[in-house]
Amino acid sequence: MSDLRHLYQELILDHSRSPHGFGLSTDSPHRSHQVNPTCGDEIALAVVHDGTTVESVQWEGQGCAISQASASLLSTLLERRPLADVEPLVAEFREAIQSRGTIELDEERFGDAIALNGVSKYVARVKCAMLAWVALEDALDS
Amino acid sequence: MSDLRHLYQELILDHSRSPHGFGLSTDSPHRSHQVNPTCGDEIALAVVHDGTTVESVQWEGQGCAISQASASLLSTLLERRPLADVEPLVAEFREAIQSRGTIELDEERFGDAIALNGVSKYVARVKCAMLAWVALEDALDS
Amino acid sequence: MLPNPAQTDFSSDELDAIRAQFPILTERVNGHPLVYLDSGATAQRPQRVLDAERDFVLRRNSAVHRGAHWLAAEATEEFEDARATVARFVGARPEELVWTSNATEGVNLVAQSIAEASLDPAADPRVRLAPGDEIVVTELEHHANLLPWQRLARRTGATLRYLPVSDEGEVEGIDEVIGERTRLVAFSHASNVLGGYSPVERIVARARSVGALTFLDSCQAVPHAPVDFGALGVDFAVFSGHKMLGPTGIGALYGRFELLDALPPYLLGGSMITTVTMDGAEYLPPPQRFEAGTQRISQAIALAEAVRFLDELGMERVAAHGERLGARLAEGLAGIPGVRVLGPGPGAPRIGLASFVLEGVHAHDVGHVLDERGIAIRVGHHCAQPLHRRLGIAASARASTSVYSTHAEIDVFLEGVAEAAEFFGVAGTREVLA
Amino acid sequence: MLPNPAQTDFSSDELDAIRAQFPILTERVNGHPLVYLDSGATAQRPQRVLDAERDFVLRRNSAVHRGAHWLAAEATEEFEDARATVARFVGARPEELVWTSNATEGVNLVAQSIAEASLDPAADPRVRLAPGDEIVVTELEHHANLLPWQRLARRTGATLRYLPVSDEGEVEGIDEVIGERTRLVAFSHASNVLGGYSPVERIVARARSVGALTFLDSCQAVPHAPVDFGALGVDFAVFSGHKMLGPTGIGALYGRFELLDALPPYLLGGSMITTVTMDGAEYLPPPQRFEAGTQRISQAIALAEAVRFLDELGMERVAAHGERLGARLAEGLAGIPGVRVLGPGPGAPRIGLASFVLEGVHAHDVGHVLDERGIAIRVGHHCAQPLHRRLGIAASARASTSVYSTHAEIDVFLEGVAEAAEFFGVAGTREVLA
Ligand SMILES: Cc1ncc(COP(=O)(O)O)c(C=O)c1O
Ligand SMILES: Cc1ncc(COP(=O)(O)O)c(C=O)c1O
Ligand code: FES
Ligand code: FES
Repeated sequence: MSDLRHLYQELILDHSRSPHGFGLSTDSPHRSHQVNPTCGDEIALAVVHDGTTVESVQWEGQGCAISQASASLLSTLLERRPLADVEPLVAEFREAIQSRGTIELDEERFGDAIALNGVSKYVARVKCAMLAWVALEDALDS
Repeated sequence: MSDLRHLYQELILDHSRSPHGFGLSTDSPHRSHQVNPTCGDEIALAVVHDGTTVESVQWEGQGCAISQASASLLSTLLERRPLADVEPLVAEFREAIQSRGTIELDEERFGDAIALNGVSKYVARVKCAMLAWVALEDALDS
Repeated sequence: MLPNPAQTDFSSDELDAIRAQFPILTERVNGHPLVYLDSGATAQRPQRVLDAERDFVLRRNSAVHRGAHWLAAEATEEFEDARATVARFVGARPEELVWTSNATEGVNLVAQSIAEASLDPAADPRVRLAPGDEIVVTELEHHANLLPWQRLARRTGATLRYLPVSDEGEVEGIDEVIGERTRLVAFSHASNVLGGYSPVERIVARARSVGALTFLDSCQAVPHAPVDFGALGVDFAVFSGHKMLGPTGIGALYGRFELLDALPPYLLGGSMITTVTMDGAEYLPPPQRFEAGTQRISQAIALAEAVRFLDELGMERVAAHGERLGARLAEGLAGIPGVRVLGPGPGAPRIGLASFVLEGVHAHDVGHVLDERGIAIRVGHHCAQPLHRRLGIAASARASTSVYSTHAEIDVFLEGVAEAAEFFGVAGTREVLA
Repeated sequence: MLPNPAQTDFSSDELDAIRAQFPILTERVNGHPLVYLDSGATAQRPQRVLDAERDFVLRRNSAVHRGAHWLAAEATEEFEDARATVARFVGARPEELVWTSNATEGVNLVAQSIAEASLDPAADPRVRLAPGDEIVVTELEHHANLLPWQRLARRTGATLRYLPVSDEGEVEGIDEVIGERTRLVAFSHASNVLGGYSPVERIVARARSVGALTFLDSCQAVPHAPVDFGALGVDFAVFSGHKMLGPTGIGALYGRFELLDALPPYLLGGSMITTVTMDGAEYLPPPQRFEAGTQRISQAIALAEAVRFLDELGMERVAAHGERLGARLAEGLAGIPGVRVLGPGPGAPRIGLASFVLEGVHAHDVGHVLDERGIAIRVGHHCAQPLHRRLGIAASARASTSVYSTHAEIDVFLEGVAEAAEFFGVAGTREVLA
């Protein structure tokens, strides 16, 4: 069970049950809708920012605990973060999650989101963890 | 070489080189055009009959020695034969040729055409030998 | 070949002998013995099926229907024998069985050919559709038996309608939806999500009474029960090799000969023509008309061996085995708090397959916990999104069996589900903190 | 992987080692050792390719891209690794390689998808055809690379034109026929009848200069020479597994990614969608968009092993071996009285394949005589009727080699042809007695 506990840490389960940033109330034009093709789960996400600083990341959707926790942790992580930080953070996140357990997220930069470290060992879960982050990238492009 | 000689008897080679009934001069409506799908070879065949007796079977086409000899032998065999004989003859011929060497053509009924007996051992040549006979069947149906 | 009237399940000795054909079943996953309960997605291939294919390839491999040499004649004969063997297994004549890559291609083949025929005023009216005509599917179809019909409707102007399913997954509305305008009814023989059978006789009877063609997706029935398309009276049917102990890369389309013969060709290329010019071509009769290019020859031979294996086991007994496993699955799951079992209720026949939802927990998370203990199940929408939407769920978890599955494996699986329920603390409701 | 710059043929020890991989080569036919010279139709499959497939099936077999469990993850990885291996072998990126059943399906896939796109005003203009547009093929095409384009022309109102071939089988008229209206040029990389190469660079350059797409039928090149589609600059290409020591039932379509991405889906079904409702669907990007239903998984893994085998032999050396065999074939045949060799004259490069006509004797009769001595060749039109008509013949006989073919086998074959000539008394003219 230790691998399982490592993946489904209390923090992950908590975030998935009581997600942060859940609910789309903004009319920010920076939004995206993404579907995970392997499971059909979806997310709708919007970024509120003033061009310099992210105010909030709001989202709605359904999916597995990993995808929900990841969206929630992303929302927590980016709140009031400089907009310029986002791109490198997404890149680092992607690299770590796709690393098959060889790269860990940096606690200084990712805070609680390092709870997602367990995902990178499970190829089948990478898309779950990435779903919100892909939506975030796409939202900022739009 | 004995199997080969059995298949390509002098009679077969002679008929293939100097085919009987070759050349379509009749305007008989009893005609058919058939293609052997495995090789693309073709035959056009017409039956001249008065409702009781076959006067002649005329044909044109190209193909292997077996197909040409078979058409030629068929033409020889049916000349001035009662029309009612044709259907059973075709049926017997088909049965023997498809028999994989287990059934021989009856010399009394088939005359020189028994030279085609060697074909039935070669699955790949059955269609060659049958081509004219299938055209004949079709021509009488039309 | 003869069905065993006793319809008894396999004895444990018999099961051991069966399992010995499948070395993969002795693999270990995360330190646990593999419990493979994903046979509905793809079944494992017995050694003897691999042996038959290998034997052919190493002794008789050759192009078929094209070669004049000895090897080609031998290969052609084995290839056509394979067709006859598989055809007999499903109550078809050999010339009524067209090889395809999988069931999906079989559905597309018929839909495309009907689309093509619909453009041709000279085509057989039975296989032509026009605006005003209706195609009927059910709400529980696999995407493979839905999307091609959607496209056919778009192309021809026909309307796609569907038979709704009840909360228990029963197909409803047969007499209401199938009517005078219905030209084709496409439906599943057994559902790959619910495990229950469709009312094939009733649908076929209704379709016939209005002059509509029937198309049966028999992917989940052919591997699990004796099937006779001729006796069922369907016009077309499809199934896949890899779900019935055969190889991937091969499946088959059954069609009543006169209907196949009324269809224009599908893929164009070698081995399906008589004459070709730079302007056009003439085509061979079925089944060759639909088999363009070099065929999946060794796979056909392997599939025939799979069919012989199933025949030796006896499809009646295979069905009995599956039904018993299915019942144990459904009952066991129903006994776990927080679990909702989809499909037929207790007592109703089901193949050895059951899908379920664990309240408040996503199917993928359930699957993950089981996977850690070596239990392989399928999670997601199982290529049946409309059915999931109908049942008000995004995803489900599915355990599915085959001839090599055991009651003991079902028990390990049920324990795993119970543990997953505990692990996630089932019925934890989401508090939304925006 | 590195090409051997010396381009030396295989030594006889190396050939022995290669042949040991193919037990079928020790078969006897009519008391003679089998001389298999029909590799252009289908090549034999080495033991290690069968072993790789077997190993996968018995250890890791599972559905791919759908399963969440360990086995599915392993199988998906091996399957995608296989794609990457085969893609690299032909100078493609993995996402540019779509699995098909065979080359024939690859041609049909592109032709159908263009037909579909042509109906949709919103589709990418590069993949839409309309009346006035021209599709160009050559007169030497295999039916697989002709009929689908004929149908595409019929469907879209485009005109099909062709590049004529000379008496020696050279493709001509490139600058005249390919012009401003040309939208697509489909042509063979190497001819399956003549054995010579098409002027790929010139055709691609001309097509580019007029803004036309290029589609390469590389069935007879990929098994025989180093091929790099990226470097050739073609837009699409197809090849078949069974002609390159891989299994039947699998082939591949290469397409430049942006063009594949511009094409609508081909077969519809599972594993190629993101969302499905009862009314429609959204599709995945390539290559998945074109891979509906359960894929030929173990066959992909086997094909990758065939590619590794070829890579280890070195494609430069494979090419050198084939060229030498081809030259010996062509020269030897030309030395037999009454024989007309088709295709490139002496000195011009050819793959290890030669077709010929024995004057006054039908190819099937020649083939029959050879078959009696265990020599397997192909006779007929080789799915290239228009080319045969162009050359004024109904059929030809073809000997074709692969990596396991030997010079000694060519000699046995040449003796056989000489004997057939004697047997039939060549140049016996037909006297017509009506
Ligand atoms: C040049 C060429 N194109 C296409 C094909 C068709 O290949 P397949 O039958 O594997 O689809 C062949 C082989 O028959 C060929 O030689
Ligand atoms: C009911 C049903 N129909 C169709 C299919 C599609 O089969 P395949 O992927 O082999 O084409 C499946 C399996 O995935 C199925 O279960
Ligand atoms: S299973 Fe769908 S996002 Fe994780
Ligand atoms: S080879 Fe064509 S008819 Fe015999």
